[in-house]
Amino acid sequence: MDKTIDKQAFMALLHDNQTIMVGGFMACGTPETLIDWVVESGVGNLTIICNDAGFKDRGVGKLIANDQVKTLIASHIGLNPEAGAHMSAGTMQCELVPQGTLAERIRAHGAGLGGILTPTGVGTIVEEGKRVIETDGTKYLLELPLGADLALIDARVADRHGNLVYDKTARNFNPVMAMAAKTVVALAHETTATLDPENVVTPHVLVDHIVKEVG
Amino acid sequence: MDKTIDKQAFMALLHDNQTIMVGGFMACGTPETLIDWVVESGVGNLTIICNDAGFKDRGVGKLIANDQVKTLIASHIGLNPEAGAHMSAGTMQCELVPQGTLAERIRAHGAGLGGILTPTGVGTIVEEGKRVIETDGTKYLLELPLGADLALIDARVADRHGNLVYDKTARNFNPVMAMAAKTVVALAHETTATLDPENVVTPHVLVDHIVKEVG
Amino acid sequence: MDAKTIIARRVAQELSDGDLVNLGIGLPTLVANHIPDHIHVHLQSENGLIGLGPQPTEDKVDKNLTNAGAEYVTLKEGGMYFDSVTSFGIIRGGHVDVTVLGALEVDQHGSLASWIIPGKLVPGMGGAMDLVVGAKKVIVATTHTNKGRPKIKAACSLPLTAKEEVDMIVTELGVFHVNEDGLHLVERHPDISIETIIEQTDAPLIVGDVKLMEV
Amino acid sequence: MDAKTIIARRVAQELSDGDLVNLGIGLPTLVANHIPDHIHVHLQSENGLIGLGPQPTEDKVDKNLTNAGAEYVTLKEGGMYFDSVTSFGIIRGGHVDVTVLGALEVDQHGSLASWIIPGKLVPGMGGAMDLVVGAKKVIVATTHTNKGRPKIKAACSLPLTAKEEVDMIVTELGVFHVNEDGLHLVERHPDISIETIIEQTDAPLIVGDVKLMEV
Repeated sequence: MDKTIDKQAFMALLHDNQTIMVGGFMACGTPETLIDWVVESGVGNLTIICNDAGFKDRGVGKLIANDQVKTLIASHIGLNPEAGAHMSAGTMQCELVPQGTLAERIRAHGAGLGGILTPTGVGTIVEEGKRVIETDGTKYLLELPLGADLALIDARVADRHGNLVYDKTARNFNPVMAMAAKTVVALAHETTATLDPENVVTPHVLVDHIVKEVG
Repeated sequence: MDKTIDKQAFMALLHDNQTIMVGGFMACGTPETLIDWVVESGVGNLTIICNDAGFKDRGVGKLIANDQVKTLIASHIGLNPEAGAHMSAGTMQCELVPQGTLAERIRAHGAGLGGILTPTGVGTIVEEGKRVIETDGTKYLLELPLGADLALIDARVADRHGNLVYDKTARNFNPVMAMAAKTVVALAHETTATLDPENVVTPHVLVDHIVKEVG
Repeated sequence: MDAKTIIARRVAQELSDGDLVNLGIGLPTLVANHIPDHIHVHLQSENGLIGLGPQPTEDKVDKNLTNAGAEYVTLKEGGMYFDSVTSFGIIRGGHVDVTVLGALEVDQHGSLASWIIPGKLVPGMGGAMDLVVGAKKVIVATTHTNKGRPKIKAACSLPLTAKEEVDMIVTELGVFHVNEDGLHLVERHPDISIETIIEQTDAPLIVGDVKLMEV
Repeated sequence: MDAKTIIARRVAQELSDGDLVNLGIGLPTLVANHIPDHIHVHLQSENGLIGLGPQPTEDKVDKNLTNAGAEYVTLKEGGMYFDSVTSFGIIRGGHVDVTVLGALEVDQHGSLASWIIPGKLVPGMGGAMDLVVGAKKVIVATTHTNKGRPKIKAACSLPLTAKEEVDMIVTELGVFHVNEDGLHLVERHPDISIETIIEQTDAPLIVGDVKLMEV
C-alpha cells in the first residue's frame, strides 16, 4: 500500500479550526515543507501543539506570523518575539505546558491513558485549575491527554510500508505525535525499500501519509 | 568506565527479601545465566516482577521451583504448573496484573510519574482496592508505580559504555525494567566497542553492571 | 467443515485491507489461515512485533522470535520489533483495528469472561484486558457451547476480562452483533435453524433479517 | 576572574565521575569548560541526546544536531539519541544526577523562580520544571545580585519553577546549602567578607564553618 501523497492531496487534509501537532524543537525536526503548505493553504483558527513557537521565519512561527493560529500549546515561546506580540495583541492564546508534561500528555492520548500523575508543577501556577491527587503522602498533578486532528512530523527515512526513522536531535516530539493524531503525515527526506526491523522508531501502522521531500 | 562484573561480584548484589524485576516473555528474553546464579545463591523471600511465571525449568520458573519466591507480580502464570501449585500450597503469593498495566506501572516508576489512569480493568476484579478516577465522564483505574531493588535484563549487544540493544521479541519488558530499578544488571550475549547512536535502545546511564555471556 | 474452521473463516471476512489485527492464542490464531488473498492485514503479537509471519521450518527457528503463546514464528517483510510499553501503547491507544479472542463466557451486553475460573483455573489475564478495552473492534471467536452448555449468557457469571467491550460474536452456529439495544442474531449457519440457535443461547436474542453464513 | 567563570568553576567541582548532568542555557553551559580532566561526566541535552560534545567547527555543522538552546553541537563517542518522551522519562525518573540552572530568584527554602516575569517576560518554562523536580541534585548557578538587587530571597516573589527543590546555590560571592533548618553559607569568596554576603542576601543565613572558595 503506497502511502505517498502529493501537495494537492495534502492540501485537502487541511481545514479551519483544526488541532494540529507539529514535531520539532526550536524548528529542528519540524517538517518545513508541510508548514509552508499550511501557510499557503491559508486555513485559520488553528490550535497548534508544538514544543515551542519556533522562530519568526522557521517552524510553527511561520503560522503565527501569518495569523493562522488561534491557540498555541507549547513549553516555550521565548525565541519568537512574534508569539509574544500576538499574545499581547490578544490575537493568539498561549497555553504554556512544562516540556516533560507536554510529552506525557501527548503520549497519554496516543497510548490510551486517561491521564498521568506528575510531580512537575506542584506548588506553581501550573497547578491552577488542575486536580491534585495524593498517593503515599506525595502530591501530584493530574495531567490530561492531548490529541490532535492532524500530526505533521519530520522523518529522515520512510520505507515503502511507512516505517520511519529520524535524524539525531530532529527526533524529539515526532515519534510521540505519530501516536496521538487522527491523521499522521510524515515528511520523509529519503525513502528506501525496507528498514531494519530492529531500528524502526515509528511503526508503519501509525503513519497515514508520506510526503517525499523534493530537492 | 568498564561496567563488566564477574559471577562473584554479581552474587554480592543478591540478598534475601529483595524485589527483583526480570525481563522476558515466557522466558524469551530472560537472562538465564543470571537466573541460574540467583538459584545458586539461595537467596529467599524474593518478590519477583516479571511478565509471567516462565516454565518449570526456564525463566523465573526456576526460582519458583527452588522456593525462593515469596511474591510474584505477573500478568500470566498459565504455562508453569509449579506456580499454581505454590499458590495453592500457600508458599507463594501471586498478584496478577494486566500486561499493559504492568508495563505502564513499571514505566511510571522509571519515568517519575505518581501513577497512570488506565481504562484497563474497569468493572472487573482488577478494580478491587483501587481508586477509580473519572475524567470527562469516563472511569479509569489509578495504577501506581512499580519499582525494584534489582533488574535483571537480557541484551543482545552491550557496547563498552553500557549502551544496549536487544534481539527481536526478546526485547519485551527488558528496556522498561532498565529504567525502574535501583541497580540494573544486563546479561550481554555480545559486546562491541560502540553502537550506532541512532539505534541504542537503553542508554548506558541506566545500566549499572554488565555480565558477559560465556559460550 | 469443523466448527473451528467455520468460525475462523467467518472472522477472516471481517478484516479489511491495511488493518492491524491481534489474534488471541488458540482458535483465533486459525483466522490467519483464512484471510482472502486480496486483503493484506498486519498481525501484531503483543510480546513485541507487527508483521507476524507463519511458523518457521525447523532449521529456521530463532529462539528469540516468538509469539505471545511462546511459539516460534517469523517476521514478514516490512514488520518491526518493539518493547512491551510500545506494544501496549499501540493496543490501549486504539491503534489496533480488530482483536479476536476466545471466551469462557460472553454476554448480551458484550461483557467477556476469558481468564479465570476461580478455584480451578488461574492462568492470568495476560494482555487480554488491554486488548479488549483498546482495540477498535472486538470479535469473540468461540464454539457456541462448552460440553453442551451455552457460552453466550444474559450475564457472565465468571470474573470479567472487560465490561461491555465486545462488538461481535462468531460461533459455528451464527454471527451476533452487540448493539445498544441488545444482542442481534445477524447470520446463521445454513444447516441450523434460528430456533436451534435461540435454544442453545442463554441470552435474549433480537432476530431481524438473518443472513446465511458462508461455510 | 569574572563572576561567571568563578561560578562555573565552582559548580564543576560538584560533579563526580560517571554523573549524568544537565546544564541549563546561559551561565550553566559554561560549567562544561571547567570539568576536571580526571572526571568523566555525561551531559544530557533534553531535546534528545546524552553525550553532548563541544560546538562544531563551521564545516561540521549539522542542522539536525542541536542543543536545547538551538545551538549546533556535536555528539561524543558513546552518546546516543532519543525522543522527548524518553528524555523526560530520564529526567523526571531521577536518572539525572545533577542539574544546573540559572535563577531570577531563589529562596531560603530552595524554591526557584526562573521562567516568567508577569507582564514583562513570558518565555515559558521549557524543561526547567521537570529538571528541577526530577534531578537528584539541583544546583542554582547565578550571579549574586541583579543590578544590585539580591537574587537570594527569604521567599520568591515571582511565579515558581518548583517549590523547595533546590539543594545548592553557587554565586560569585559564595556557596549555599539548602537544608531542612534553613540556608547555610558554607563557602565564601576569599576576598569577600561574611558580612558583605549577609548584606547582599535577602534571606536569613545560617553561618557556621565557612570555607574559602577556590577561585
